[in-house]
Amino acid sequence: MKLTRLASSLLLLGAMTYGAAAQEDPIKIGIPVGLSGANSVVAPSVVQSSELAAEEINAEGGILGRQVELVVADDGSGAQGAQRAFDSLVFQDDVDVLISMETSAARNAGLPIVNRAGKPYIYTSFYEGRSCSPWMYVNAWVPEQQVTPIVDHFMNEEGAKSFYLIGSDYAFGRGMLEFTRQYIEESGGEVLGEEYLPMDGSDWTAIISDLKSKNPDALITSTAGGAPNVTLTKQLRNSGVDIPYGNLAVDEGTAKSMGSDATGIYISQSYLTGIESEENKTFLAAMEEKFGDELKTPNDLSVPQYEAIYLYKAAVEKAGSADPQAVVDALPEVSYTGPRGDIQMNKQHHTPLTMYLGQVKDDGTVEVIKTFENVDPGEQCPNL
Amino acid sequence: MADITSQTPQRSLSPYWTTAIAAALALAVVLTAPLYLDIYLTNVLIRALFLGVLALTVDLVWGYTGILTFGQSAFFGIGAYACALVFTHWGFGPGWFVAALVIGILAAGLIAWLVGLLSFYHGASPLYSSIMTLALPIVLVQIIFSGGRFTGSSSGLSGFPTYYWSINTWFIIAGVLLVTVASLAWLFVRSDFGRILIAIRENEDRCAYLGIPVSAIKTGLFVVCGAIGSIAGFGYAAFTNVVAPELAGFLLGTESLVWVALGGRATLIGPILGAIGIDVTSSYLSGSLPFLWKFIVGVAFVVVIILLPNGIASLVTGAWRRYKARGKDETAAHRHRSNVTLVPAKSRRLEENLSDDKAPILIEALTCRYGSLTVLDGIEVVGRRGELLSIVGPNGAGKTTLMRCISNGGERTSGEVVIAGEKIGRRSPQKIVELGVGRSFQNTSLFDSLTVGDCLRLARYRIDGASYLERTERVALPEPALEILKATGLDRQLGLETRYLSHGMKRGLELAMVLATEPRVLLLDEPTAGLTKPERTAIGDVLTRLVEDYGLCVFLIEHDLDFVREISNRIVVLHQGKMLLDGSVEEVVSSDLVKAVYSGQETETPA
Amino acid sequence: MSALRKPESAESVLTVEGLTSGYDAAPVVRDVSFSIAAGEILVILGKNGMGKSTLLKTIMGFVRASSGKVHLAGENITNRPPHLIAQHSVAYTPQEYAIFQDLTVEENLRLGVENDKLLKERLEDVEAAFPRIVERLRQGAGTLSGGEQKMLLLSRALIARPQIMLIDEISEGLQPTMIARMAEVLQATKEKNGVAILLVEQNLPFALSVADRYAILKIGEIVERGDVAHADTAATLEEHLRI
Amino acid sequence: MATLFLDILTTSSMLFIVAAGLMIILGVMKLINFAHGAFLTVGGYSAHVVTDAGFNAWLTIPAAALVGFVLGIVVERVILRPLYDRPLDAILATWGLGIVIAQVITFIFGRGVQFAESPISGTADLFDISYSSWRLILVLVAVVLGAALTALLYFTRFGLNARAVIMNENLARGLGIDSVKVRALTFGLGAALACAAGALITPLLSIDPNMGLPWLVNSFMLVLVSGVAIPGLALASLLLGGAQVLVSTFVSPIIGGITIVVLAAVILRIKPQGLSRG
Repeated sequence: MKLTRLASSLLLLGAMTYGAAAQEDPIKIGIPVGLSGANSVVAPSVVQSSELAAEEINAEGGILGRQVELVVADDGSGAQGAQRAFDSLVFQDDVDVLISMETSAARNAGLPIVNRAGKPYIYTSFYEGRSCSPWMYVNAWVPEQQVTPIVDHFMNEEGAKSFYLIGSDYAFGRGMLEFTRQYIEESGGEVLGEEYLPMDGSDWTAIISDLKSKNPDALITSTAGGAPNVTLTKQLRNSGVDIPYGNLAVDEGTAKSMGSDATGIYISQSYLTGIESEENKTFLAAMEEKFGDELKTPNDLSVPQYEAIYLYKAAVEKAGSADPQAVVDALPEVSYTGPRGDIQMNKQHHTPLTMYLGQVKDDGTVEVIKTFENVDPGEQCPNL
Repeated sequence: MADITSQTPQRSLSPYWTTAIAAALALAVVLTAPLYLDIYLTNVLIRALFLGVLALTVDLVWGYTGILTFGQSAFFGIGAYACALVFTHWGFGPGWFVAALVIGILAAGLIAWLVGLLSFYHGASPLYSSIMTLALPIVLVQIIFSGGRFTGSSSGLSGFPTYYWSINTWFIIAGVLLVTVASLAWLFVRSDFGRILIAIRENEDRCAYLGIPVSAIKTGLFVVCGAIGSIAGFGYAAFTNVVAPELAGFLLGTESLVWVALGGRATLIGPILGAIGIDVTSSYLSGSLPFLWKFIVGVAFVVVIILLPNGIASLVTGAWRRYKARGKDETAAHRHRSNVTLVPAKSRRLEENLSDDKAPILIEALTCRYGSLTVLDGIEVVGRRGELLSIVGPNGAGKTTLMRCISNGGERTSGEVVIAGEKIGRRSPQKIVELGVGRSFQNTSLFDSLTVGDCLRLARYRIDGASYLERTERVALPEPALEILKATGLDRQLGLETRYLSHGMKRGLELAMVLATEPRVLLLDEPTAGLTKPERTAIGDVLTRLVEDYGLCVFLIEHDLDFVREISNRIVVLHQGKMLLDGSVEEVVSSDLVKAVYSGQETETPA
Repeated sequence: MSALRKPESAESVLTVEGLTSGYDAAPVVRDVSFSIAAGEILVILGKNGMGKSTLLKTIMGFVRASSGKVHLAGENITNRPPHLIAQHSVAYTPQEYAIFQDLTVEENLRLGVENDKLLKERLEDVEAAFPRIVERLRQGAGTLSGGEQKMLLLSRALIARPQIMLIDEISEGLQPTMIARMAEVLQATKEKNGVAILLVEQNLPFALSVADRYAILKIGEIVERGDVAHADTAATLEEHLRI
Repeated sequence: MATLFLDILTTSSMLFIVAAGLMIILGVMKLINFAHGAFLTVGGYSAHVVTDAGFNAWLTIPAAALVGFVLGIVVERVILRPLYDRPLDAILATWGLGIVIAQVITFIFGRGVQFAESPISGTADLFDISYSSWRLILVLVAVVLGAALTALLYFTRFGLNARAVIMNENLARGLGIDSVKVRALTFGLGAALACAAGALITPLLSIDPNMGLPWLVNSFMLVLVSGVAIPGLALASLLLGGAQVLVSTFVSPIIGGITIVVLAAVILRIKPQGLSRG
């Protein structure tokens, strides 16, 4: 059902853009994304925001007079699928640019193909950091940006001195907590425990018991999204853990569906639907109008995707053509003001961002507690 | 191909040539394909070709040998990670390239060997080896996940230096690898050794009793297939420039089973086509229909398992067979062209039998219990050279159990069996065959899809070994085995699959196979059951000759007491697990005690 | 066909006609015909391996008949699944693995009746035949002696109150006193309930003491048959069955 | 110490509950149901549907069992019956069935995580510590389940017939037991237990199309180690579940995650028949 609608809306979009741009070749934007697998939960929202961006750009005459055409491919949220998706986008569809939210495994699998083909690639998902390629830019957050607001808040406002860290045993989980531990210790705090469970693990019993016995002041978790996050949260609540709890993997939508279990959780994001800016309100209204009942709540993955398409537009216009090298050179030079504010990918291919610290309320909504302006991504790719 | 039938002119071509021609054609396709394929399809195909190699190894292990493996992907992953880890952390260049490949092969081989040691032992259930292959990828993936920056954890490793050869070059590399492995596998499964794999799949236990070291062969095969899988994984990683835990995972392992099952087990070509077909179709379809495609594959898999256990390929080969068989009777369709010639073997053991003065078999205080049930109790028998000893007794007396205890060291509870001066201890059946014990079985299920010639060659494995790549044409058999084959007319049916043999011929073949192992002690469990009178007489004559001319010691279980009386030198009567009597034919026949037991008037056994 | 065979009558419980069956391709039972009436005991005699047990298994549907027919109370039951044949009021006691060693005596008996209520009602049948069995209801069947196991076997058939019993070598391995008891029980059952009984035996004295008619099976075929009442049979039979 | 004890007890109970359905099927049918994980998932989604429709959260368990029973009867008829004499193929076919079920669930509910209301949440005080109430309830459920299964197998006619079929199918058939029906009912029961288990663990887990998969391999190992008997399964759950908790607590939760698999492989090498035999 959902799938056929998705497919038909894609077809429709294709037909529209094709009709309007008959005179000149359209600019093709490749979107490899996890329609199936772990990312398939958020992928539809990412596709939607991309569609909105393309529609808006085409309505205003396209990029340098050329229409924009989206080509979506499923990367299966993993390495093997990503190779297929990148191959098909790069070699079969000959896209001009790749803009995508993906898992780290999929990104790593796609990067060699991007490097080989020499195409600009904007990665729009937050990740564990330090992935570098001359062809790749990142407009989402890295640990340096997400973790600091939570830790600062816990230490300064909640008086937390000792922390406990729990994660899924994978690159993102470990990457995040590694930085978190380092930052806590630099700030004079203490880490009482740092434990991981395999990605598909669902029994957190021993870790929770250890946590309870060590009695820390605060807890920060960084699991894989979806199931591990939910099982951990449920089991924590079931065991009566009620210390300040920062969850690095939960987003607004999940928090809402988790119901009472999520209440009180702290989250740190570069985008929350509640941001009070004109750009955000216009964006939300446009999404609402375009998708109506089918709308997937915009989130911290779909909004960077939307902005990335505009950043690409700006870079092409600055470069004066869609030539890959020229565009890549222009990308850090341009900026775009979107729902998240001013975005410019000028820090070693990464982006300084405004971060919001929120807390989940009883009704599942997220209340913004604090705003941290222009948080620096730190040293991500010193060689670039 | 070459061996399916019949009287066509190519029959003079050796399998080498037909395989070489097929391989050359396939190579020609590989070399020219990049010219007319678009770059995307080429790309997709390169990966599919590497996966095709993986599917081939799964087919060898599962399709041919019958070991259901969930973990072949582990070896693929080991090869891939050997490539990525060496190039990322140690260095890159032609030397490192070879080193990484070798490391991958050795690591995969070593792990396959360890898993083989653990899972293939005599008496292991087929399920246990499957469990081991299931545990392997799970543990391996966990190790990769915990490897942190070293293994790249969940994100895997990418962007390591590798040879950025052109797509076409990589296509040719992958294609040549697949064609090479497939050709070798093609020759291998049709070789003498390949027949042994099929024999193991069809009747593992019987193989052990023919002296075939089943466990060692399985482990060896596992090691070789692991090494080949590792090469495929290495190529895959070197080409794609990325490795991720999923390459070693349980899901890829089950996926490869799906390819093989859909393509057709034990066909080699089927699994290759299955792997390439499904992988390429996924590349085209999964973008637009990711869930639907998986659903279709799942449904197709279930349907094929239930309705077409031999895969989609069986539709084609089935039609081909029917076409070939039109106008012929059923057995003719299954009669293979056979080049086998039987030649007499010089049998050292049989000669020894005539000179050796040790008792061929000595049974001391043998007791066998299952739980609280005592099946055999304190059996003492000496079998002498040139003696036919019949074991009689009512059903449930323990006759077959006695045979079992002699031919498998793991069966008895206590006591000892000594074969030609050597204690059997706890030896496995195949080791006891080496000592010179041959055993025939009550049921006649042989190796259904093997021909008579194959079966005979199989029985000679322990003595003559087996060629890995060709099918030898001469099978050397000891004189008495040849006699039986001639007497039963089997020597003219060497190309017929055994399931189409008559009951009498099966009995004859069974006996010939046991004799081919050159035993000094022959254990026969109702060799004449279900035979006609003339057939019984023929078997009786053969047995008499074996004893008189070749000095064998024969233990015979037989219900037909007329028959027993005619051919035995001595009779042992078992009753409720105990020896009631051990004496000459006259003594036993005239014994009131025995009469009483048979007519149910006496149960007290004499102390 | 033998002239001695009774003409088919209304009271014929089991009729077997031209039955051929076997394993692999080789027929073990070849063209066997006979019938048994209610209140009659027929014994099939023969040495081991002559196809006696296979004959019973074919009647019970365990071995497929390649040709011929089996009628039970007028209904064609050839090649029906065994449990349906058993539900036709047939009690079958095989020779080997005939009781459930790991179940209790009572459980073994329960399996002989359709529901547990019937067991209580009919336990007196067992009590009358083999009081020893009723004493040991709670005991594991595997702990019984060989003779007791045979008693249990027959008891299980008795409480089913069948119209026909198919009994495979019940006398095997039993002491003479026990065999005599078995014969009494079978006779009594036949007379009291009008059960038809098909025995398969190699114990000649026992067979002759209990049966009304006999048939001799040799390599799958019935080679001779007759009434036990004709006294001269004993000698001929001995000839066929001697060691 | 008390926490550790409760951790072991509750973890073992969970494993016992989850593996019971698989064991019943393997015991009676000699068949390994690789769709067991998918059945657990179906149970989880049944719970989601029930509470989503506004029914009482306690109803999730019987509802899931009912769904499982019907599903089991259909699957047995359509997929398994042709495969009784090909046990290894049955493993593959049920694995394929698992793939199909997961995809069907994805079609209907999407890939995302779903939620069901818990019958009970929060903690209870025991031995001076506060401990998850639902986990404590699972201990109770496991005990009741073990007793109920024992009663079913040992005190009912169905159980007697099923045991007769396990021990000697031909003899059972000769006594008029319809072994085909026994198998069908058994598979229905096994599937019902699996789905009910799926509903029982949802208060601690997320409901997603693959929720059952990680449990499949562990349950499979437990059942084999148990020697396919109820007391054996209880013992295996305690032993391996306990080992998992101990390793997770004192060594590392990651190694804890593969403890059951590795330990089971070792135990089965030494005692191929499992704990309750030989």
